[in-house]
Amino acid sequence: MTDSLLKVEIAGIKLKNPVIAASGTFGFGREYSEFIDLNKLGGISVKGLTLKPREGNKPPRIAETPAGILNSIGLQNPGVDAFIKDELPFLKQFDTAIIANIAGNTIEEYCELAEKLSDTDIDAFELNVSCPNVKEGCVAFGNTVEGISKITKQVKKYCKKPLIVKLTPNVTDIKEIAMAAEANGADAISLINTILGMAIDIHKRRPILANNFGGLSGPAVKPIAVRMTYEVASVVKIPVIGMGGITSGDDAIEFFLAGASAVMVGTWNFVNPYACIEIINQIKSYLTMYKYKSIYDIIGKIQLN
Amino acid sequence: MTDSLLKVEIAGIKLKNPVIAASGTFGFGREYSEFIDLNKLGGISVKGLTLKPREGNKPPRIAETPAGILNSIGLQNPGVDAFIKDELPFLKQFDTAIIANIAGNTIEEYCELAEKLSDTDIDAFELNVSCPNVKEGCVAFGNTVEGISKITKQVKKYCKKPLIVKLTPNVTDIKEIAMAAEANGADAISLINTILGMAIDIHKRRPILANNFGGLSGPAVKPIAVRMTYEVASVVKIPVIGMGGITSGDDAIEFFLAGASAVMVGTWNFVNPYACIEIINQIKSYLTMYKYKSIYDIIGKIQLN
Amino acid sequence: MQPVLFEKIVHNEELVPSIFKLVFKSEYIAQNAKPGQFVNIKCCEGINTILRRPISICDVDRDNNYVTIVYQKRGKGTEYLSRAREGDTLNVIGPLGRSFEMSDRYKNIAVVGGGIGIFPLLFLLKESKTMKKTAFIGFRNKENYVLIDEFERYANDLFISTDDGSFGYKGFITDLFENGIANEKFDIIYTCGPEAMMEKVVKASYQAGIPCQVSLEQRMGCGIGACLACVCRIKIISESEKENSNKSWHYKRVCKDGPVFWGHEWYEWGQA
Amino acid sequence: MQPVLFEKIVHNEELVPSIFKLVFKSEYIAQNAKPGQFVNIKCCEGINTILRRPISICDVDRDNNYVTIVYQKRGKGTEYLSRAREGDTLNVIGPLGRSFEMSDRYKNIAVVGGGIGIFPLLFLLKESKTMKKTAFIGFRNKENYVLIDEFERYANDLFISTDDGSFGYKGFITDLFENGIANEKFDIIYTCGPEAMMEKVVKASYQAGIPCQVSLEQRMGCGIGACLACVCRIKIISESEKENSNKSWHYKRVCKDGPVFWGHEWYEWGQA
Ligand SMILES: Cc1cc2nc3c(=O)[nH]c(=O)nc-3n(C[C@H](O)[C@H](O)[C@H](O)COP(=O)(O)OP(=O)(O)OC[C@H]3O[C@@H](n4cnc5c(N)ncnc54)[C@H](O)[C@@H]3O)c2cc1C
Ligand SMILES: Cc1cc2nc3c(=O)[nH]c(=O)nc-3n(C[C@H](O)[C@H](O)[C@H](O)COP(=O)(O)OP(=O)(O)OC[C@H]3O[C@@H](n4cnc5c(N)ncnc54)[C@H](O)[C@@H]3O)c2cc1C
Ligand SMILES: Cc1cc2nc3c(=O)[nH]c(=O)nc-3n(C[C@H](O)[C@H](O)[C@H](O)COP(=O)(O)O)c2cc1C
Ligand SMILES: Cc1cc2nc3c(=O)[nH]c(=O)nc-3n(C[C@H](O)[C@H](O)[C@H](O)COP(=O)(O)O)c2cc1C
Ligand code: FES
Ligand code: FES
Repeated sequence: MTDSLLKVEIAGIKLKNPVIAASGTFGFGREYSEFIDLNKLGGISVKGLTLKPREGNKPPRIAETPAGILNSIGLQNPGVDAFIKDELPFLKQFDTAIIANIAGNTIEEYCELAEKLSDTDIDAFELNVSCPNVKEGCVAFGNTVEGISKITKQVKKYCKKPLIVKLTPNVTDIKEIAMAAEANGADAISLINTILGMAIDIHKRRPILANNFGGLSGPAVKPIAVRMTYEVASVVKIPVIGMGGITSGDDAIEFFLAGASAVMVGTWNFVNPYACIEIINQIKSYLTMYKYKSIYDIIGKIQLN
Repeated sequence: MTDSLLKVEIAGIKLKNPVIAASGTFGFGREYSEFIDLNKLGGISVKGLTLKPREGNKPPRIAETPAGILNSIGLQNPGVDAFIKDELPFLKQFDTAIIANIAGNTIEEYCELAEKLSDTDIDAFELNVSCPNVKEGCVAFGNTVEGISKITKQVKKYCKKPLIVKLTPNVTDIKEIAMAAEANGADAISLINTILGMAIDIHKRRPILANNFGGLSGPAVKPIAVRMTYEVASVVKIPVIGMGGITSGDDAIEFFLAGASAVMVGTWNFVNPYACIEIINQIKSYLTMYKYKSIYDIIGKIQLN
Repeated sequence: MQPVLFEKIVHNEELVPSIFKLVFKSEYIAQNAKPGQFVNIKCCEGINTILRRPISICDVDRDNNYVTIVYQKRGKGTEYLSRAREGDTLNVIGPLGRSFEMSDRYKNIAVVGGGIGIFPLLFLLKESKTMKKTAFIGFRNKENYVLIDEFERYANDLFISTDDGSFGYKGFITDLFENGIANEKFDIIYTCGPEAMMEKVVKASYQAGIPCQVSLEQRMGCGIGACLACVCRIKIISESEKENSNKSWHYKRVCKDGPVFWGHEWYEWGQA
Repeated sequence: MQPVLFEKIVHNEELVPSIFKLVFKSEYIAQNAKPGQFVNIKCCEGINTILRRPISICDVDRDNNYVTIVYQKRGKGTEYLSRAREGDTLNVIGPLGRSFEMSDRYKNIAVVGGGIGIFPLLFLLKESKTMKKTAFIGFRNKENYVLIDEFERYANDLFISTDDGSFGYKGFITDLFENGIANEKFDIIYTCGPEAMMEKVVKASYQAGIPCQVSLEQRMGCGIGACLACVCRIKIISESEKENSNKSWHYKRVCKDGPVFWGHEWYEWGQA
């Protein structure tokens, strides 16, 4: 049952609604399929994939902070081949867009990932150049204009599907990074990934996370994410997917008004497995209450003071 | 009644305890003197001072976000002359360190401020090169190595009191900014100032703040602030004053372990006017509980995993 | 020293949908409160909401040390407050702010209030010792109207309007007030409510040459005057100040310099 | 589909200082729970704490659909939970995780628990249909010890230790257990508690050639297997898996693959 009110198109991918489960918080959909009907989602961005299987970081990998969480999973995943063989067929049973979030240590690895996945049934790529939890590569590509330009340009060559570039918020000027991604072939931008943080156990006098540092997500980051979404949407022409701290339809509407064409929901899935579904319904209520005919009627429609 | 347990020295200034009221949240002390005994504070960093009086930004100037607030005061203040004439004599009645937080549109203005204040009774300067709420100058000096180097070097020439440089968190690499400040004469570093954010009224479809953007502070930012405090303390030799989201002695201890020699408390004063006093007592209890002889026993004593 | 108080809630009741009356026991506030002042309440413990919420003092019982506030459930803070129960503790600071100017000179007073603006005016009517008190109070509709009995008790003349005419006069309360001011020589007018309403009241009072006080609202940080979050534009009136400034107005703090200001100080009537 | 449940709290009581017993009514959980599984609770509404807290199921009453958990007040989440009152709603997901392996093959079973680790073992003892059940439970001191009557009811043999000797044996419960295992041929050992304790239990069982299951703890994100936050190292045992990997262990999720694991899978006994 699709509903034209909520339909959006991002870089040529038609979504039945603009709510996508954020990478790393939704696994490969299996676990949440026991709680909700995945057919109802606009899309699913899968756990970050690497060329080879990765064990990830030592536990503990998560800490709670005021209105947020720090995570340092470190890209544990079964590797792209296992994904294609074991996980993608499961996901493709559902009528929802599948976004392959990819991460590597070198540009070559990203390219190889793009090549391998291009001939599968995925709907789009999400270039994760912003994961703060791995030592090599990754975030290093994402926080300079040169880095993002080079990797976007190279990887784009291997992508037969739309390329979404996911930005890190750990930068001085996110606008220039976004423009560099756009200029080098990105079909869409998603943001924000997590913000680097630290939490200390004052009794053990050690960081809570075994990895010492972790990425902050959840409600705490929302005002930063909304600001960055606004900044990026106001300088690029390609669609922007906003995320960071979304817990409700009202939160999502802030991102649409700021210029996002779709949103991703991460941390709040942990708190409420129904989060995505409830958010879809709440967005619908808002649009209906104000008699809008389409989600496009609010995208970027913020009026500055 | 001083207590050697809590005594610290920052850039030659002796503080009876390491808890300082953060700039902009404590005015010039008058209002809070009706709630607490200012003699009990380690210090007070006064509202950001400019050469000429400033009216600041349009209201509304504050918005609540998850576990945080956005503010866009825009440096409303009576100007440095009025401060010296009307406010400093009041503050100097109390036995607590007085830190003059200064902000300008040009380096010359900063220098002039430093010159004027050098011959007064203030105990130190805090160079505010990180206020996200004013259009001109200010933050622009704070987010590049060149900017921070130049302003620190110039202003330092006019300072007859210790110079604390306050850093903005809105940068890709805070370590290089801190090292540049140190290399150019900063006697101490304080951090973090607020993080640029935005909150949208989804019914009016406008930003809540008249200024559209504001600076995020409060508990939400704590993990980011602790991380940056750790990063900076691990690369500079000068003392670091940590702040961002401190609401309790436990929060403060995180900053000490991360390497801060003192802390500042901002937003939480609004919630609890007794905040600074309670935090001082809680730090004392912690030190006593673990039989530490001095706050120095925990400064920077985090053990990484 | 001004205390941060932890007081016992005696009563918390929904008067009409989404309007609540909360009574708490507080010797300090009851003995010190003046009409027009407010209290600043931490609506929940922890960080679910952090800033305190300013609410006007609506009534005090000095014999029993009861303080009454009436508030509308709007966002997160007031929603939490609405769930407080008898016996719970209220974390509150007050009384705060500048009160209405009440003087024996004012023999014939009028209050003009709309919506949630009526609550501080009730306290003023009760405290005022004069014998001629007229109240103009406006509501959206019959379902919204509250504290009518109390207004009847403390006002000698009471005029009520509703936007939809479901009770009293149909239309704006300012219509009734403009009528009133034409027929009656008030010594002072006090007004609190929506800005558009207060603007009309200030204009009409000004034209009639009657002093007028307004009570303003603004989003607050500290609530005690330290953070400069809650400002509004106020005309520079004193000659000495005019000389020192090239501006016709400056920002004043609603929490400390207000919430009550003189109508003619309220720059351009409304905040542009 | 697995539901997110909003259930009524029937009882919440402090048994001994900082240890609480909470009973809630839940048909779904009562009918589906198996020993060793846990529930994941949102301890307060809003954002004061956000992540759910995992707590083992301690008892179920399938006739009345009551579920009992026993928890220690430690940090913010359990502090909120401790203030829940009868009639309040509990936002809970469960039962979750892999349960203890219970089979008719195991005629003579033993449980070894310490501190808050004893609660899931009580449920196991109650559910187990065998006639020979031995329980070893250790406490810090007399003030900590709880649910002794229940353990006496469901175990045929009960051994208790306290660190300070204020009740029962003075010393570690593993001393009593090592003694027990020397005299008695158990078919299986189940253990839950501090890692150091479990390590000793696993070693002793291993040496005695008795299979042993451990119940692990880890900080969790989702609690349902999606986020990979809660992992622990587990030995690679199957030959086919060994071939495909050059490592001797891999990370497994405590919330989904556990919390119960075989002792010999638990990499190097303890998490290095
Ligand atoms: C001096 C003064 C007296 C007041 N007296 C009353 C009264 O007697 N009865 C009553 O019902 N209301 C009164 N208000 C308005 C009341 O403060 C707001 O309705 C309340 O703060 C809303 O909080 P919330 O958490 O429900 O809403 P939210 O929208 O969730 O609040 C978010 C933030 O915005 C602030 N805010 C939102 N609306 C207002 C507003 N209108 N004015 C100031 N800050 C606001 C809140 O304080 C909070 O910081 C008064 C306001 C002021 C300034
Ligand atoms: C499978 C499982 C079963 C458990 N069963 C019980 C039980 O029956 N009774 C009982 O008292 N406790 C049990 N625990 C421990 C319980 O989950 C923690 O004590 C609780 O989460 C602490 O929350 P807090 O908010 O009080 O502490 P805080 O320290 O404020 O919690 C902060 C964060 O750390 C996590 N955390 C802190 N300590 C632990 C811990 N030991 N294990 C896992 N996460 C932790 C919290 O869940 C939260 O996300 C169990 C843990 C697990 C993993
Ligand atoms: C546990 C966890 C794991 C994550 N893993 C990934 C990942 O593999 N790839 C990625 O691009 N982002 C990852 N993220 C970031 C999220 O996709 C999202 O950008 C971020 O959490 C902000 O959204 P939120 O506040 O709604 O959680 C992860 C986040 C969390 C909390
Ligand atoms: C209302 C407000 C006004 C502020 N004004 C200033 C200022 O004038 N100068 C300055 O250096 N920092 C200013 N700050 C930043 C604080 O000093 C502090 O760096 C920041 O709020 C983080 O600390 P907190 O989370 O404890 O509030 C202001 C903060 C707030 C909330
Ligand atoms: S709210 Fe801080 S000055 Fe008024
Ligand atoms: S907590 Fe998410 S996988 Fe276990």
